[in-house]
Amino acid sequence: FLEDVKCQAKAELQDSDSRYQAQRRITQLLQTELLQLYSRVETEAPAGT
Amino acid sequence: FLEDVKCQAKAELQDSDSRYQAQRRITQLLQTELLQLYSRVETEAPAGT
Amino acid sequence: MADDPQRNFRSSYYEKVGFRGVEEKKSLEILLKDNPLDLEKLSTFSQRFPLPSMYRMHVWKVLLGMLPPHSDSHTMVGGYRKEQYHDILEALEVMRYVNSSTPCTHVYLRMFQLESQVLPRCSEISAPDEENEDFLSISRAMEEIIDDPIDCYWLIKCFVNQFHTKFGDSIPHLPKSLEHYLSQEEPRLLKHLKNTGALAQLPYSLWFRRCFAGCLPESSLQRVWDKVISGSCKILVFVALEILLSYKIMLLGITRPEGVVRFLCNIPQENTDAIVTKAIELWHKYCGTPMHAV
Repeated sequence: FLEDVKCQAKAELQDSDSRYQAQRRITQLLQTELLQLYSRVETEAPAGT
Repeated sequence: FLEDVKCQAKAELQDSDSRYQAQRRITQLLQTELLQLYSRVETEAPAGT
Repeated sequence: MADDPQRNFRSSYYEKVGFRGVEEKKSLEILLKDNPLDLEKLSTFSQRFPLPSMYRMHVWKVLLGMLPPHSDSHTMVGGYRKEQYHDILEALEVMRYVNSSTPCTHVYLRMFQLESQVLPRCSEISAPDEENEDFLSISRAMEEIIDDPIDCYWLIKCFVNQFHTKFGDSIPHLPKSLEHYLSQEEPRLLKHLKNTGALAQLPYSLWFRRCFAGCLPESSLQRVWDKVISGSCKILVFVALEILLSYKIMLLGITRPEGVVRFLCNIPQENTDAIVTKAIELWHKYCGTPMHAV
């Protein structure tokens, strides 16, 4: 029974970890996107003003 | 002893989830920032071209 | 000289501490070997005895919940804390809230705001308000105490959160409590502070919201924070009381409230260890010593 509890705990921890990893990948995509957009805005800005 | 194992697992899960929660907040902020930047780019674009 | 009762009292006190210090350190070491750590016993120890500086940070981390009670989870959870710190910092850099020249304390403030979901838009950031200033003061003090930025951020965050959760409701009552104990210890000074209008203007936020960060030097401050972290906000009242008592003569000579405030916000930094020691004695005298077996 103890082994059972330990297994379950381990599985839950793994789930939590993969949720975290997934969210982290999203963040990294968004960060790349944002950096590109910033540089685009800044290159265009002089022309716009 | 079983209670002890459960307590430990619960604490570890919470601490792991806290990383995930932080990632979620980051994602939300990045999304807001991106949306605003896109709408800015789109308003400015006609003037730039 | 030998007849000076105060002096005799003091030297016997120090002898006692010197002897007991070794015993106390041993009993703390035994507590720290427990797995899981017994938070209640650790709190009681830290309320009753001074924390040896070599164990202070570890005890703070555990009592503040930065590390869980199970010692065998510490490495893993330490890793989580580190990841979380870097994730938040990286995002703030990308969004241009902070850069390499931003002071650490401001970085910690933005990180804390991000986690608490109160980060203002980058374009709408204004001068720090009172609450932000409290946070920054506590951060500056913590930064003096701890070198590692990851530990420092986590301890600030956990300290501030725990302080608000545990003592948020008690803080507004502390000035009244101070008045009460001052009336017991030195009614003449209380009367003077009342008559000059200084009582209402004492630096309560420096004392009770910043927990003396920016008022006491770190060596004295951490002994006060030991008591706060292990569960007492009442100690803050007794430190304030002891500051008033220590500078009684000086304060009785100041008639303008602004003068009183100016002096109390910049107290001399030489004497503060003795002030904290006496404050802890007074606190034990009025509030008792926690009696759980350690």
